[in-house]
Amino acid sequence: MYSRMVLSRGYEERLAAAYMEGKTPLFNMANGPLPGEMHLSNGQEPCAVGVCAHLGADDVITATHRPHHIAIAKGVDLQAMTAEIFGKKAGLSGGRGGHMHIFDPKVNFACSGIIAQGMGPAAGAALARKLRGEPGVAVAFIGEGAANQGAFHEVMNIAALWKLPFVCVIEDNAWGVSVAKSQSTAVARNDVRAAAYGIPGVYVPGNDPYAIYAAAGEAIARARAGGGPTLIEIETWRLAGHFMGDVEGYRPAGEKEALFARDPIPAMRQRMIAEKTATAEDVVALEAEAKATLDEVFNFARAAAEPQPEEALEKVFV
Amino acid sequence: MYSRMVLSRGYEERLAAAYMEGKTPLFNMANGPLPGEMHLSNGQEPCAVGVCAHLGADDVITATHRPHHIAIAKGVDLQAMTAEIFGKKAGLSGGRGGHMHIFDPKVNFACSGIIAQGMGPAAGAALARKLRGEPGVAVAFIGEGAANQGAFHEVMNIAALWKLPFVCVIEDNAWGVSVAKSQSTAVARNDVRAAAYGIPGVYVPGNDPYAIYAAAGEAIARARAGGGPTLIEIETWRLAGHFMGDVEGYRPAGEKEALFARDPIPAMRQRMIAEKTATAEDVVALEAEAKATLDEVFNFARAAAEPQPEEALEKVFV
Amino acid sequence: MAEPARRDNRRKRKLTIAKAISEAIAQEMERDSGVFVMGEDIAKLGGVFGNTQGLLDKFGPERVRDTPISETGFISMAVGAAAVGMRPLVELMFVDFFGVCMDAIYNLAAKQAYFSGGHVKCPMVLMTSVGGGYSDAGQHSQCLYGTFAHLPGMKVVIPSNAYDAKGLMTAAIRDDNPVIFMMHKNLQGMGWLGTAPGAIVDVPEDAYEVPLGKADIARPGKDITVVGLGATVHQALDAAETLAKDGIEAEVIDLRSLVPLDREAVLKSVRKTGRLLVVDDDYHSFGVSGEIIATVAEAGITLKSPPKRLAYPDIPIPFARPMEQFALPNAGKVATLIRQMFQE
Amino acid sequence: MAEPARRDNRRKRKLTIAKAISEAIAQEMERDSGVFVMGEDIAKLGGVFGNTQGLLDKFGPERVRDTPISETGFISMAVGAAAVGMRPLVELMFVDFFGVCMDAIYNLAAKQAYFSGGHVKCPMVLMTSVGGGYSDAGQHSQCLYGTFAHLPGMKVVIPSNAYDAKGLMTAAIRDDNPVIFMMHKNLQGMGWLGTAPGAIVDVPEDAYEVPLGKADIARPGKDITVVGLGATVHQALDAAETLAKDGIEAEVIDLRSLVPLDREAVLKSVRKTGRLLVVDDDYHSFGVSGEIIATVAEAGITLKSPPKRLAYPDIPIPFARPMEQFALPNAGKVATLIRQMFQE
Ligand SMILES: Cc1ncc(C[n+]2csc(CCOP(=O)(O)OP(=O)(O)O)c2C)c(N)n1
Ligand SMILES: Cc1ncc(C[n+]2csc(CCOP(=O)(O)OP(=O)(O)O)c2C)c(N)n1
Ligand SMILES: [Mg+2]
Ligand SMILES: [Mg+2]
Repeated sequence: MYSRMVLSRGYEERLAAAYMEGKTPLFNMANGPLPGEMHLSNGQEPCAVGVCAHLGADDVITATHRPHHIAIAKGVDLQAMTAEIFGKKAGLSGGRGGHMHIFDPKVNFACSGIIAQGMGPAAGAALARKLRGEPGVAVAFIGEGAANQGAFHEVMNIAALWKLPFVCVIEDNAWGVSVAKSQSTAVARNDVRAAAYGIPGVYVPGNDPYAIYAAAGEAIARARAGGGPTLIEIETWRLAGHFMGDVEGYRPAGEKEALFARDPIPAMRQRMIAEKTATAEDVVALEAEAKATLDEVFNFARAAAEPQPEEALEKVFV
Repeated sequence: MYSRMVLSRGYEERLAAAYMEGKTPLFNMANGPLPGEMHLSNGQEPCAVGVCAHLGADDVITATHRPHHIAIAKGVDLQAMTAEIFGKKAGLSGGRGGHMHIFDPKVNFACSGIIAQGMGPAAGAALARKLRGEPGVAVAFIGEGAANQGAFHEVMNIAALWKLPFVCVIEDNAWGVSVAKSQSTAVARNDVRAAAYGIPGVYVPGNDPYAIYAAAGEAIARARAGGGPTLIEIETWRLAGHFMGDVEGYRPAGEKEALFARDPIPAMRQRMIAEKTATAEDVVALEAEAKATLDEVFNFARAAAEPQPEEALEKVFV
Repeated sequence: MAEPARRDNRRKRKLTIAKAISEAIAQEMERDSGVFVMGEDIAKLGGVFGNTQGLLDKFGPERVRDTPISETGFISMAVGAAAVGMRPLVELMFVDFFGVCMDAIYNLAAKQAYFSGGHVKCPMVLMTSVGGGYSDAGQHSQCLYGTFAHLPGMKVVIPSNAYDAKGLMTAAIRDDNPVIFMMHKNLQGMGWLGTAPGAIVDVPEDAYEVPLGKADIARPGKDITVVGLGATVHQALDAAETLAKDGIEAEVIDLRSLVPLDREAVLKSVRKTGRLLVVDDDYHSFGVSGEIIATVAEAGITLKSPPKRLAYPDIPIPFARPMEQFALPNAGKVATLIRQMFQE
Repeated sequence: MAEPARRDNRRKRKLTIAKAISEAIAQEMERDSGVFVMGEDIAKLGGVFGNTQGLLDKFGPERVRDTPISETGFISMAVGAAAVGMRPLVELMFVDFFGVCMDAIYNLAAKQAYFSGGHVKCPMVLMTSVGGGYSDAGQHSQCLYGTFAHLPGMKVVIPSNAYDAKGLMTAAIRDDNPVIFMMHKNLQGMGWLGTAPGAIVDVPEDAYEVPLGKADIARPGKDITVVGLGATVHQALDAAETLAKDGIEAEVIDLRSLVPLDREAVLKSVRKTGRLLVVDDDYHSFGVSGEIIATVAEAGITLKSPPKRLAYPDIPIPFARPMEQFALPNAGKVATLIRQMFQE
C-alpha cells in the first residue's frame, strides 16, 4: 500500500509540473503539453490503496474525474495511462480520452467526467459477474458531492435489491469544487444513507490506510460471499485545489496547512517504521523504485508520438 | 373528508363509464370521448383527503399521473378539470393537457406524467414561499415506485438541507404498473429513507383516513413552523388496474377481492356512524349532494365545445 | 449474414412488430447466453408494448429482469455489463422519458468505445416506443428522432414493419455498438392501440439480419421522392396509392435508420425524380426533415420544385383529439402537399 | 424597451461576456425581488465561468444559492418557483451535463405554459457553458445547440459578444418563458481560457434589452452569406477579413438565438448574395447547419453554388490537441471552403 501511495504522489507531482509547462506566466488551460482540466488526488491516496489491496484484475473499478490514485492502486498500465494523459497515440485510448477518461480493460478500470456516472457501470459489471456465475466484485468510487446525484440513489437501490457483489466507496474530501459538504448534504455522514437500501454502511474517519483496508476488506468479502453491497464513506483530504488553477478562495484560512500537517504519506511511513513493518531503508528503497518507475513512465509518455489528426474520426463505432 | 372521498369515487365511476364509450367491443385507447391513458385512483382516496384537509388554496400540491382524488381533495375546479379530461376548450388548459396534466393555479395544483417529476416543482414552490417570507407549504404526492427515481433523492436532500416547508407523501399502493414493491424497492418501507436526509419519516398503515389525517397534520404543522420537510409513506390500495385496459394478470389470485373487502369508503362510513360523527341520514345526504354535483359537472363537460384545431399552436410561448 | 430472400419470396406468416421483436430477442437469447433484458414491466407483463412477451417464461427471471423505475440506474448498469462482454437489451418504456436518463445513453453508452480507443465496447440495444395519435398528450407521444440522431456514437433504428423489425433487431443485438431501437406505437400491433395494416407483414421464422444503415425503397416511382420513417412511411405509401390514380408516381423511401443514414439512397432517388418531400412526425425544426433536405441541397441536385417537408410543428403535443390530429402528418396531407408541388 | 443606440455610439467600457452577464443579472435582481440564482459553485465562487461574480456579496445567500450536485433537483425546483411567480436563474455548469436533468428542462420547464393552457408560466433562465477547443475532452466540450433547439417550448439564446450578452440576458430574465442561455467558453473572457478578442466589446452601464429572435448582421457583404453563432461568428468574421483581400465580400450573420429563429434574416441575405455557408461547432447531422440549409432550400432561392456547411463531425470530442483541432471549425477552414465555393 505504501509504495502505491508514494508512486501516486510522485506521479502527480510530475504531472503537475508538466501541466504548468507553457502555462506561465499566464495560466491558460489550453496551453502546454497537458491541456484541459487537471484534477489531482494528492491526499486521497489512502482510499485508493486501502480498497484496491483487496482487488484482483478481474474485479471492476469505476472512478471519477479525479482518478489517478485509484488507477495506480488498481494497477493500470502506467505508461499507457500517462501517454493518454499526454494525448499520445500510445495512450490507453490513443489520446481520445485524456485524464478524465482512463480505460484499461486489462485490469477492468474505467472513469468518467460526469458526477456519479460510474455508479451504474460498476453495478452492471457486478450484475454481469453474477449472471455468468463468475467470481469478481465491482467497486464504484465517487466523491461526497456525488452522493446527492440521482444516479447514486438509483444504483444503490438496484444493487441492494439484487444483492449484487458491489461496493460504493465515497471519498469524502469535504468539498465539491467550492461547496462544502455541509452546504450540499443534509446529513453529516453518507454512511447513514445505507439505511435507505437496507445494507451495511460504514464510515472511516481519519484518512487512515489501515482502517480503510480493514473496512474495505470486510465489505469486499461480504460482496464476494453473496452478501450484497456495502456503502463506505471515507474521510479524506483534498490537498490540492479542485483542479489545477483553482485559487481556493473558498477554503477557510488555515485549513490547508492543517491538512498538510496530517498528510497520510509521512504518517504511514512513521507508523510502518514505528511498528517495524518496514525499516527506514525499505522506505528509501521503495521511494527510489517509485522514482525510477516514474522516470521511465514520463520519458515514455513525452517521447511518444502524437496521434494523426484524422484518427479523431476512428473508433466512434467499433 | 368523507364527502370528498365519496365525490372522488363517484367522479371516477362516471369517468370510467365515459372512458369505455366507443371502446367496446374492441378496446382501442384512441377511441371514445376520453381517448388516451386513464389512471384511476379508487381506493387511494384516504391519502388525498387526509393530507389536503390541512391545506389551503395557497398551499401547493403536485400530483402524479394518478391525480383525480388529490385534485378533488385540493379543491380543483371540477367543471374545468372534467372539461379538460374530455379535451374541451373550457378545460383548465383548453384541452392541451388532458388527465395527466391538470393545472389549476387558483388552488396551486399541478400534476404530470413523468415519475417523480413533481418533487422539484413542489419543493421549488416551498422555496419561493420561504424566499418571499410568505406562509404556505408544498406537498409532493408520489407513488411508492417513484421513490426509486433519482429526482426523489435529489429533491429530498435539497429540501432537507434548506429546511423547506415541504412534505413528500408516498402513496404506497404496492404496485408500479406490474412490478410489486418488493421487486422494486430494497427496503420494505420508504419512511426509513428519511434517515438519508436527517428528517422525520412516518409510515401510516391501513389506508386509514384518520391516521393519515393525524400524520399529515403533524408534518404540515412542522413545515409551517419552519421545522423542515417530512417524508410520509401511506399504505393504500389500488383497486383498479394500472390504467384502464390493464388486465392485471400480474396480481396474485385473491388480492383484489381482499382489497375490495377493505374498501376505505364503506369503512369510514361505518366508523362515522359508529362513532356518531355522522348519522346515516347525513351520509345519504352527502352522497346525494355528490351525485348532484357530478351530474352538473359531467353535463357541463360533455356539452362543452371542442377546441379549434389551430389552437394547438397557441400557448407554446406566453 | 446476408439479407434473406426478397419480400415476395417469404414464408407466409404475418406477425406484428411486437411479436417479431420478441421472436428476434428470443432467438438471440438462445444463441448467445450473454444476451439479457432489463426494463420496467418487461418480465411478467412482457413489456407495455409487447416487445418481451414470453421471454420470462422461456428464459427465467435472471435474464429477463423487471427493474425499479430507475432508468438512469438500469441503463447505465447495462453499459457496465456490456463493457465486460454481455449483450444487454434495455427498454425505455416511452422515449419521452429520455430526459431522466440521457446521460447514461449519450454520454456513457455512446462514448464508451471512443473514450476507450475502441478497447471497451458497448453492445447494448435500447428499445423504446415513440409517437402519438391516440391522445396520450405531451409526455407520452413524442418521436424525438432528431434528438437521438444528432448525438454521435449510437446507431438509431426505426422499423416500419414486422419484417424489418425482426431483421433489424437481430442485427442490432449482434452489433458491437449501442443501438437505439425506436418502435412507433401506431405500428406496434398491440390490440389496445390501432395499427397501420402495412406494418403487419410476413416474417420468416429463422433468424436473419436486415443491415443497419440501408434505406428501403418501399415503393418505386419516378415523379417525386417521398422520404419517411416509421409511421410516416405508411402515410407516404397511402398517399402514393392515391396519387397514382392522378398519374403521379411517388417513390417512397423508408430510411429504416437515421444513424447510419443512407444519404446515397435519398440522393439517388432525388436525382431520378427531381422532387423531394420529407414526412416526419418528429418536431419540425433542427431534426430529420431539415437534415434530409440539406443533404439534397448540398449535393447540388437541380430540383423541379423546392423541396418540402411535412413535419410535426414545433409545439408540445396536445391532448385533445382535434388539436393533435391537426398537428400530425397523415396520408391526406401528404397527398395534398404533393399535388401542390406539382402545381408550382 | 427598445434596443439602445448603435454599437459605434456606445459609451466606451469594454467588458467580457462573464462581466456583462453578471452585471445584467445584478441589475435585474435589483429591479425585481423575484429574481434569484441557483447553481453549483455560483455563490462563493461566482460561477466556474464567472457569470455570477459578485452576486453573493450584493444579494446574500438567500437569493444566490450554491446547490448540491443535483441538477434535476434544483432545475425542477426553479420551475416550481417560477410557477408561483418567481424569476429564477439556474446554472448548468457545462451543457454536457444536460443528460442528468433534461427531463426537468424539456418536459417540465418547456411545457408548463402549454400544459396549463398558458395559465402557469415558467419565467426561468437556464445558463450553461458550451464549446471546446481547450482539450477538455468529450464530456466537457460539446455545444448541443441542435439538441435544445429541436425541442419546443424553450427559447435558445447564444450570444457572441458582451454587448449582446448583456442585452439578451436582460431580455431573457424579463421574458415569461424559459430561456436556455448558452455561453461559449471561447468567448467568456475567463483569464484561464483563451477568449476571442471580438467578444470583449463596449457595454452600456444601464440595463437594456436585445430582443430574442433577431439575428444580427455582424458584417455586411454582397458575395456570400456566412451564418454562424457564438464562437463561429468570430471565425466567420476573421475569414471574411482575409477574403476581403481577395475581393470576396462575405456577409456574416450572427443568429443570436435559435429559438426563435430569424429565418427571414438568413433568407434576405441569401437572396442578395446567392451563396450560403453555415459554420457551426455543434455536431454536423440533424442540427443547426442542416436546418439553416433546409430553410434556404425550401424557400426556392436559386443559388450560384450549392450551399455548404462546416460543422463539427459526428464524433465525440477527442482530448488530444491535434485531433480536437482537426475536428473543430476555424477561420482558416472557413476561408478555404469559401474560396472553393467560388471555384465551383
Ligand atoms: C453531473 C455533473 N454535474 C456537475 C459536474 C461538475 N463537477 C465536476 S467535479 C465536481 C465536484 C465533485 O465533487 P465530489 O463528488 O465531492 O468529488 P471531488 O471533486 O471532491 O473529488 C463538479 C460539481 C459534473 N462533472 N457532472
Ligand atoms: C420516468 C418515468 N418512467 C416510467 C414511467 C412509466 N410509468 C408510468 S406510471 C408507472 C408506475 C408508477 O408507479 P408508482 O410510482 O408506484 O405510482 P402508481 O402508478 O402506483 O400510482 C410507470 C413505470 C413514467 N411515466 N416516467
Ligand atoms: Mg469531494
Ligand atoms: Mg404504486
